Amino acid sequence: MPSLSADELRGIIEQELPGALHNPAVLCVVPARLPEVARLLCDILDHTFLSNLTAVDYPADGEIEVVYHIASLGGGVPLVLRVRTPREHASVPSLTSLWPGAALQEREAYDLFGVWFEGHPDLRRVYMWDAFEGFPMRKDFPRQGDKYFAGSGEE
Amino acid sequence: MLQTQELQINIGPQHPSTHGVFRMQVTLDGETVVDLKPVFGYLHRNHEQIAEVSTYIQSMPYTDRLDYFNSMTSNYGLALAVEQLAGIEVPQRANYIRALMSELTRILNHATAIGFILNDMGAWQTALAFSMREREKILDLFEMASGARMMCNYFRFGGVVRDLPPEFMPQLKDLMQGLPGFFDEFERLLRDNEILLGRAVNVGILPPEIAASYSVSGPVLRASGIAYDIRTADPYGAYSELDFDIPLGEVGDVYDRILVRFEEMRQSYRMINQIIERLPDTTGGHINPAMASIGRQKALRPPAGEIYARVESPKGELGFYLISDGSTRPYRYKVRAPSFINLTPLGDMCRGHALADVVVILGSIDIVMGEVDR
Amino acid sequence: MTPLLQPILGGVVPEWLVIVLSHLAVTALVLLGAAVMMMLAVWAERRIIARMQDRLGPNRVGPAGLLQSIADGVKMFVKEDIVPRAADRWIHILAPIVALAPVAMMLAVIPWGRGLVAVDLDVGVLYVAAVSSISGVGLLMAGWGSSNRFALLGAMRAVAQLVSYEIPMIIAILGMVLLSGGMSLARMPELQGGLPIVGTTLAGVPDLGLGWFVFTPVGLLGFAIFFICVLAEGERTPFDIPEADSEIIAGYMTEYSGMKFAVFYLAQYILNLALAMVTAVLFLGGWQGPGIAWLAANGLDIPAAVLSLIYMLLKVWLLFFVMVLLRGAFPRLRVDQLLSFAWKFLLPLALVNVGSIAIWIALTNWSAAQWGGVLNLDMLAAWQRQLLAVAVTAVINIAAYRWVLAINQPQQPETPDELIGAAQAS
Amino acid sequence: MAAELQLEAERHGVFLTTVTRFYNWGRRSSVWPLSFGLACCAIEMMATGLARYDLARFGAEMFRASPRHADLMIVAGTVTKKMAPQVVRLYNQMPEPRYVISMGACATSGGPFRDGYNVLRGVDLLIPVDVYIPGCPPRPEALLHALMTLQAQIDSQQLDQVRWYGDDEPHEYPVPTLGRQGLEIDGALIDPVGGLPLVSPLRGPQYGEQRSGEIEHPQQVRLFPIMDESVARETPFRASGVSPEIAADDLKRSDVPEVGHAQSQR
Repeated sequence: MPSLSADELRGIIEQELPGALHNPAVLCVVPARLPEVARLLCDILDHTFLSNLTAVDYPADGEIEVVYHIASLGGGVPLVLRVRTPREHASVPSLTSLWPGAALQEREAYDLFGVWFEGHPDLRRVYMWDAFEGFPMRKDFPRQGDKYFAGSGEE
Repeated sequence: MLQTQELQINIGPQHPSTHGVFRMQVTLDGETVVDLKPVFGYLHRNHEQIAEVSTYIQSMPYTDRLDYFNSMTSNYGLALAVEQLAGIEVPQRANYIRALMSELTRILNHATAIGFILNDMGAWQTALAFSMREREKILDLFEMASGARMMCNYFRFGGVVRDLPPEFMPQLKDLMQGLPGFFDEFERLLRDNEILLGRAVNVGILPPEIAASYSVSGPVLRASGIAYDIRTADPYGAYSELDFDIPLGEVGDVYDRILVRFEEMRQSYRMINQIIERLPDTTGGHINPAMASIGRQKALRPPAGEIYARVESPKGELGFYLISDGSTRPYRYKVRAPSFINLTPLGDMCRGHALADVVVILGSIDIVMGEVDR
Repeated sequence: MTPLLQPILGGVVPEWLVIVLSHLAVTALVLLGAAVMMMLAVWAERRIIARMQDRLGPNRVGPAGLLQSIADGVKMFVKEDIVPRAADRWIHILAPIVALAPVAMMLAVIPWGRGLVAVDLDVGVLYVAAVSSISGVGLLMAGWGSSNRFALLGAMRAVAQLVSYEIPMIIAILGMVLLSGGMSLARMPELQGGLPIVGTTLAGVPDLGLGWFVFTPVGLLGFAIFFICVLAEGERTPFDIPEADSEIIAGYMTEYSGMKFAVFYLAQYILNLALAMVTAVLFLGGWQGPGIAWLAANGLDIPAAVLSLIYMLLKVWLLFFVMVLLRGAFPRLRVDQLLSFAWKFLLPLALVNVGSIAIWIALTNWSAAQWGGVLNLDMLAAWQRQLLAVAVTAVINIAAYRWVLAINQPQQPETPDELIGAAQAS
Repeated sequence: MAAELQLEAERHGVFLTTVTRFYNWGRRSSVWPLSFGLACCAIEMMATGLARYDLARFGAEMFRASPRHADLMIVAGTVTKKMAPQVVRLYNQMPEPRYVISMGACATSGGPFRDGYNVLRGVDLLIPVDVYIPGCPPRPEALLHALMTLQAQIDSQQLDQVRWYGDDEPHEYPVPTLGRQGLEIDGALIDPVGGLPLVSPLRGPQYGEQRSGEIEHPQQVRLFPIMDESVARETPFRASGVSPEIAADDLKRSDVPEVGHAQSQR
């Protein structure tokens, strides 16, 4: 099956799962409906390959966005799904039951951004040690070094 | 009454077969693995955070250090992402040079990967020595083109930093003449070795549907029988014009992974021959003239937006996810590291096998810690 | 040595002292010889493997790097000696000694050349088999006493390996004992004179010293089994599982540093060389070779001894060279493969070989009366009987080999149907 | 060097000189490295051991997996904070005499990853280093040269002056633990994540001086600007107009004084 475009996907989701999209323009899904949408993609639309999972911190919005890139093994450009969750108590349903391959990537997002993945079997820190406090990839994590000063000094 | 007790051992972070500073917490019943938990982060050196406070071109040398065997393909990933984000055209000649470098990298990586697997099986470095010999020859070429052996930093947005020097082609042709002999020598080593067969066949089987659900990519996925290769699934650069096959495995065991890598080396050899043929007739320079000066590279300011660009690195699907806010620095910079994600099924693959198989299975995934931990 | 020292010291010191001195001298000579051989072996191994890997190997210390092993020894000697805090102190310290002592004891009964044997023990073969298995205790002590899990795993592997490979090894030796009719290692080479296959049975032909057991079908099979067991016993690739550095760091020696590590190292190489010597003596004729019988017959005992020593060392180094080549070329087996290879492959073959040897002896030695009238071979000449025995045992052994191969065929795994073959992609 | 050494040695008598020379000859001809690769440099380390460069010529190809058998630790690559305790523990496990080569920019100072939150700014903060190699990564020739430099250092050592027979050398270096905010020694924070290290670097043995192991200048810890809303950028989907101008002198480093920077105390 050839790869879908984002517009086609938007149409299909709105038709099959009305109300699942929080912000249709960028395919932003309501967190609670994420597993349904993912299952739809995986089972019906043949986008079975979770290529990438990451989080983006938007302190200006007070939100963290979790981004999923889901590809088809037949080829083509991967589709993008997003979920937004507040920075405080960030929590998103885990997709590990559908894609076991999400396990490590979700742990990474938890480690660096502090997004709690509900239903993950073993959500621990992956890069930093367990005793460590804080989420270093958030934009407000204290930073060190010349590079950071160079940037912030000019701004 | 006699009781048996399960033995917990830590393999790594300093261990000869973990290919760096990787650690596995293994629970053993006798010699059989009951449970295996990977522990990461011993080489977590904050590539993504550093990239978010650097300009786009400043991240290029850091990509060299992501996958330090394959700096060329890592460069390619970033270059491709930024070019797509900023809409930069790449001349045909540059595309061919890039494909040439990527395929040389693939030969280098696969040869050493197979060497390392044999090393993990206990072959006392001999196979590795053979592949490192070829690696040195390829590194000579890289050094000629880019000025550095390992950390080439050769790609620029819109092309490559400089054209191939005149003495490059003769030496490349020399190398290409020697390669078939090397392949045959290596193949004899792989096909007829009873002990290798005994150690590799039916070890660490990864069935195709499980491999796909684990998001495994690259030779590991193809060894499981799924023909998924970014070079054909989502072609980039010169790959749509090159003719090559995708070798597939049948069972998905360690031996298939070795053979798939081996066949990919031959396909890369085929591609390089095509590139040598066509390179003199390609149009355009080595870099897009609009991006030729380093000042342009530094001041590059892609329009606001996001991109997820993927290349087929020798380890698998290497993706770069960039978000630009219109400034000279990316707002978010994320690397989809193939070796990291390929490690997800490691525990499942090792369960029930002997301790000796764990290192072989790990070797067959072909990880590189710079990329796993970033 | 006593007769050699007697005329020199006879009048000066009492006789008991001469005997003690001569024993000490022999011990020193044997140990010195073994140590020098070990150092040469380490150097040779490093150089040969370097050659196999397109390298040069150690060449900075002394001519062609020959002193490399001495430098290693000096360094080891001055290294700090660590006993881990958690270790069982005395077991940890004693283990290297327990590992080295039996290995050194093995050297006592091995004939280095014609008349060059320290102790001509009547049960030399039995002694070697018995003593060589004591070192397993040392390894287990090392593994247990180190209080390190890798060391414990290594020791368990080592003992499992030693115990399983002792059995085919001893059965292979048993065959040779049957064939030679005695257990003296010193007498073994004397029986292997004459011509290949027919030995000394052919009248009128000069003794070429080539009647090695390895040229007979039973000897060949025994040699193969024994040499494989030697590799396992000496922990050489592909059986270096107890110290597989890519899996369990260094096995039982993981926690040893300095001199104690050097002692393990020394024990291992001396064991390898001693086992190579035993192999040479049992199967390759030991010090036998062309010319020795002629020299001895003409009363030139000392040239004969020197020549026989050269022959012996040549054979030992050839075997060691094969060991090094194997190490440079092969991956190692897994521990379960190793054990099943011993029990399913080597053991049946060894048992069949003992049967073959019994038939061999019956065909070559038994008179019609012993056969009980079933077979009468008395009218054949000795060499004819020998050839007949070769033919019969060759058939038996080849058949046994094929049978063992057949029962060891791995089951073909069923390939899942949905897996596709190589697909054209572009 | 050799003549000086000779003069120096003659004060100890000929016999001692010979012993020392023999001792040094043995140690320097048989430097067995620990097979311990951290990152990129480890690949070059391996390349040095194999064909074309062939570390074996110096008798140094026996890469031992167990620290108990090794003489030389080649810190080949970036030492992260998470890895630092293991590095010190491995060093502690090595028997004396032991040497350390800090291979590459990362091991020496943090290198290109110096600004990362999880990167140790040089392994000499925790263990003494004998030879530093610059480069990222150093070429194999550089590692060979480092080995030869180490051999020269060994040659110049006196049997009665080597550090490991004295009492001043701590046999065990304090192993840092991974705390809530960064590396700790005995509960005191020495290297916070997202901050600068607070200990002075160790010096090489030729200085005859040991690492203090104490926290220095705790009052001068530089406070770092928290990247708050003034730095946080607009989301790409609502980015309006052009972001601040930083393109012109992008690579120029600001001249923020390195106050209290431990590395500058060297």
